[in-house]
Amino acid sequence: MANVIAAIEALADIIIANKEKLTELDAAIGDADHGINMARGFEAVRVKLAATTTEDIGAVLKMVGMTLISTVGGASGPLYGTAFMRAAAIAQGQTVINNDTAAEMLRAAIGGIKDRGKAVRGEKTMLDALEPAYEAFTQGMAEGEALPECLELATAAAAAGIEYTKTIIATKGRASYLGERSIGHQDAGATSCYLMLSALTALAKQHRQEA
Amino acid sequence: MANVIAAIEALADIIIANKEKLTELDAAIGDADHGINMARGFEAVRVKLAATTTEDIGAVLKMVGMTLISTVGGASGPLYGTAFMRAAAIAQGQTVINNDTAAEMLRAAIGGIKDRGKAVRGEKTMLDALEPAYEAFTQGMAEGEALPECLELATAAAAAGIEYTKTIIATKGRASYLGERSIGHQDAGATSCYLMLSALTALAKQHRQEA
Amino acid sequence: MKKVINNAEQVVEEMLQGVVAAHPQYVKRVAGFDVLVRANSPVQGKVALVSGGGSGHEPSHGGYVGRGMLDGAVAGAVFTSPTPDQVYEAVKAVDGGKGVLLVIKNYTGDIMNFEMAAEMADADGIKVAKVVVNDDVAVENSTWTTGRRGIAGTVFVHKIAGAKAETGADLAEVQKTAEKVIANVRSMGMALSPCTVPAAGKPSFTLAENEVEIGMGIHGEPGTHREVIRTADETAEHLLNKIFADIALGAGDEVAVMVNGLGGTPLMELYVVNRKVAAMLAEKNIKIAKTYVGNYMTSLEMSGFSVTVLKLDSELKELLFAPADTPALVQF
Amino acid sequence: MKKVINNAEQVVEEMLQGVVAAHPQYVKRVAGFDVLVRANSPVQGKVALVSGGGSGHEPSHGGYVGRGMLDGAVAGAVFTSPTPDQVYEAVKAVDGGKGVLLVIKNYTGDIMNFEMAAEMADADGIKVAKVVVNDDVAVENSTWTTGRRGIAGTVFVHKIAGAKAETGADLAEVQKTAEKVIANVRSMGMALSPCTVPAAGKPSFTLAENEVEIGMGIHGEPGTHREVIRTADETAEHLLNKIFADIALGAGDEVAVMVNGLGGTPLMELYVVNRKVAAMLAEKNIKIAKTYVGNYMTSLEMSGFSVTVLKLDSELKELLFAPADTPALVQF
Ligand SMILES: Nc1ncnc2c1ncn2[C@@H]1O[C@H](COP(=O)(O)OP(=O)(O)O)[C@@H](O)[C@H]1O
Ligand SMILES: Nc1ncnc2c1ncn2[C@@H]1O[C@H](COP(=O)(O)OP(=O)(O)O)[C@@H](O)[C@H]1O
Ligand SMILES: [Mg+2]
Ligand SMILES: [Mg+2]
Ligand SMILES: [Mg+2]
Ligand SMILES: [Mg+2]
Repeated sequence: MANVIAAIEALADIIIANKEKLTELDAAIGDADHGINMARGFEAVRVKLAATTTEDIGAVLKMVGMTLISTVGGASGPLYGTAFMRAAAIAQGQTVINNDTAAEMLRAAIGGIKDRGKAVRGEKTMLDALEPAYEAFTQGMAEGEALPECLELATAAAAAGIEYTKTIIATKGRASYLGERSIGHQDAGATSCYLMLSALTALAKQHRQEA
Repeated sequence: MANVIAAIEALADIIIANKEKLTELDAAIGDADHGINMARGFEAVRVKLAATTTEDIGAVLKMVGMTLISTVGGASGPLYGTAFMRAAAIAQGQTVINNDTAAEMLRAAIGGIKDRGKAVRGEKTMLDALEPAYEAFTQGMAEGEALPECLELATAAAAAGIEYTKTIIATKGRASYLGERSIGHQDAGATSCYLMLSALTALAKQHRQEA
Repeated sequence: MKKVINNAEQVVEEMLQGVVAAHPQYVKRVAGFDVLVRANSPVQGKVALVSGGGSGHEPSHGGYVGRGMLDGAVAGAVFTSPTPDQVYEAVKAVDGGKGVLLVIKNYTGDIMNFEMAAEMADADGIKVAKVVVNDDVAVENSTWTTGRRGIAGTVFVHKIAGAKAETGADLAEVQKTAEKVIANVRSMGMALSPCTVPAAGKPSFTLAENEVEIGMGIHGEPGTHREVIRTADETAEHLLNKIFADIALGAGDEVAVMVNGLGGTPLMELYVVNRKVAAMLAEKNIKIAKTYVGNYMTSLEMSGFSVTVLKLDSELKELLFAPADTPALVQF
Repeated sequence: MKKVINNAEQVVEEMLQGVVAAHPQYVKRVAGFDVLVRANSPVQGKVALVSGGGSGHEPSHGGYVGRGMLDGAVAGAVFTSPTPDQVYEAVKAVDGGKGVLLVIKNYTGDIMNFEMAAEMADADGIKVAKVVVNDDVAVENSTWTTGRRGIAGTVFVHKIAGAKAETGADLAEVQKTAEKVIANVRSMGMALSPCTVPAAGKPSFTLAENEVEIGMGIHGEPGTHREVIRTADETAEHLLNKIFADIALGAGDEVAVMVNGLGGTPLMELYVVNRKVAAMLAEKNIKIAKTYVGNYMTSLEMSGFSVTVLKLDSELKELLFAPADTPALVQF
């Protein structure tokens, strides 16, 4: 995988590029700010990244988590912030990451989101993208796939997850106020999860080609 | 001329029928209420009229003036109210009116408007309809015309007067705030004057035909 | 037209009922009239203040009836001056023997109707004095116009003349203080969007998506010009500079400021404006004694704001800081 | 989007500067943070109250910082819960040794961010307690949702818990009083038109010319349903009946009422609504101890209103009537 700085840059790029789209998704069943919130956070991350020299993946992810916590706000700030902090703890002191560590980081991130948000899968949240992604990732590993392929499988599962969010009622987050009326709409937070996974996949593939 | 009750009814009819038009004229350079104000006043006049039995023209006009004063508000309430009160004073105790009395009533009404509003002709107000109307009326009298013809001449002069208001800057009333921007717009109050004169003319002609 | 009303013809009546239901500790209705007076009216031994005008400017003027401000407020139809008989009833209901000051905004209709009321009260032997507020610098104050309009600065007249009346001053003194406020207060506004008079059913003007009206009156009267919307700072600067051009203000002077919302403007935006107003005054070393930010003199749901600056002397300042206890303005 | 702003990204910052410029007698800024605290913070020997949330609800919450209400208010981005570090700074700035009560509106984001702040303050040894306001009866309060939203009823929590804190009560007592308010307060709103978050640049939803949203949230969250606009009385009746269905209220009970404008609604219309609310309560022989009508918890320029009813006991009533002195709510 490319270095962690490039990875975070890729996350920032895709989130900022999709600011409007994410906000529109949130507008339909939330309060029209998810893209704005996330873009604000990743703009701040970009600024910090410019001054980051360490190759310690854990240190960089911790910086990302803390920056998101202190700039995003809303529901997604604490959730993504906690997710990055938990992943950071796993990667502490490391400069390269293998499949196993990547899977563990994803699991820890999901655990952070669940601790903080008290949601489970099927409530129309980020978890509906992340949990299937994690399962697909580990399934790929079990089948002996390399990191780019595992990420690709995870991204595809997240894509299916966001489709799935259209079919269910929200019972967590702001969309839960809508009850049945939330059906038919895609969850914004699940979508930002999917976008980040797809950016990582693209980066991993490109990195292998270049290598 | 038809009896005074019928005359006042005719005034009420034409004002209420033109409520929107007068309001629109006022919207362009005023505050969009002249038609509403005048219609409210003449609705109240109508109610009072239903209970009026006297044929004393002065008494009826006094009732009209007082009703307008207490229901119209704005600039037009005191102006029209005072006009009717002054005309009433001239007609007090009379049940029919000749040309001379009619002219005197019109003159008194105009005097009332000037006393109350401190305007002169050429300031883009009701006076730009009423003063030419008065002059045409007396001119018609001088030429030996009967009441319907005199009224017709007065109405034509008022019609020319409202055209004239389009060409001048308002220096009285709410439209004066606009300065040059008031040019091109027709004065609402002059228009209601014109409408009342035209209703009286129609009534006078109809009355003669019937007679 | 989408409005929370029952009936366009009944809206003033129902509003007044709603005000009395909400604030019985402050106001009562003069039965049969569109007049609100203090719950304890008439207050003996004090000059009484009566103001009013068309409705649609809430909380003006009924919201300022109470200790330290008005004694009575007369509500006309929406944007239409009240009739003389209504004003006359207000005067009768509040007179506590020391006379009544009429605070009139400078509109032809208001002046004529209040004058007729004053004549009626005079005939009853009630002492009546009048002041005419004309703070809107958007309108040229020449002998060729009816003069400047009265807008949000009127609230400062209510506050300060009201406080003066509470001191037990006589009618001439209260009038003199009110006139001093009028001589020293200037305002100017702008609108982003029109409002709709309920009985008219449609907006009295339209503005393009990027257009604003500078110098807008509080009844939807057009202002000095239209322009493409600029930043809050540029707009505030334009308005304040018009005010500075009209009244001598310099280093060491002390002022009160009002950033007034026209009804549909978020408070957030009014504070953004106040930031610039405060900065411009600071730049000139003009001291701000007190600032009011909020909806004080509105135009129904119109979006936009006005800025008012009142130049203070020691008397005006002391009276401005005096307590007030009314539905819309309370200060210790 | 037509707004009186300079820059959508700077609007909260500039608003806060404008608030401090307007009300230095009431509030000061915690340098570097979007936090307003009382000018004399920290007040020793008194439990401190901190609230906050996304901006765009002005005067909530900064307008309620002052004697008898809040000690600190944290302003998030527009409609976005503030971050934990901001809340944490507020807590540190106001703690006078008797602990800090966080008044949180029940939104996932607010709860998580305030909780993280509480954890940070805990680690510093500051006593922190929390209450979560969930007065909006438009939302079903089932275990299958995140529960009801906090809306305008929050202002009653600020008022009453704030007054309790002024009595010198300890943190547990203030928390208990706040919880009693929360247990007894219910609200529901409706919207005639949407609002536009400055950074988003366009309205988050649209309503047809004759359509309204019933049960609207204060961030533009959809409500229970849309319908063709009805009369003010019918709409008020619908909202109030939803409240009656949720809380036992009967003859002899005493309540406080708030008819709250969402930002773009003329005060005139709020009073028309209050007329009906008062009449319905009178019909049930429920006594109204105090009524608030105005913009207390807004949604930028959204047009619409909410109705809040708070059931009082003698403690709540006494505290409700206690004095308050803040930029947005003053009472003797
Ligand atoms: N309890 C929760 N657990 C997990 N994810 C959640 C939870 N609540 C909300 N979310 C996610 O957060 C997203 C909304 O984020 P955002 O719009 O930034 O915050 P807010 O709802 O405070 O405006 C939702 O689309 C959903 O995916
Ligand atoms: N000083 C005045 N003298 C004569 N007529 C006047 C004067 N001021 C206004 N008017 C007339 O009154 C009309 C406006 O009436 P109206 O709209 O009912 O009152 P307002 O201007 O108070 O809203 C104007 O069109 C004009 O003809
Ligand atoms: Mg959101
Ligand atoms: Mg008019
Ligand atoms: Mg008018
Ligand atoms: Mg949000």
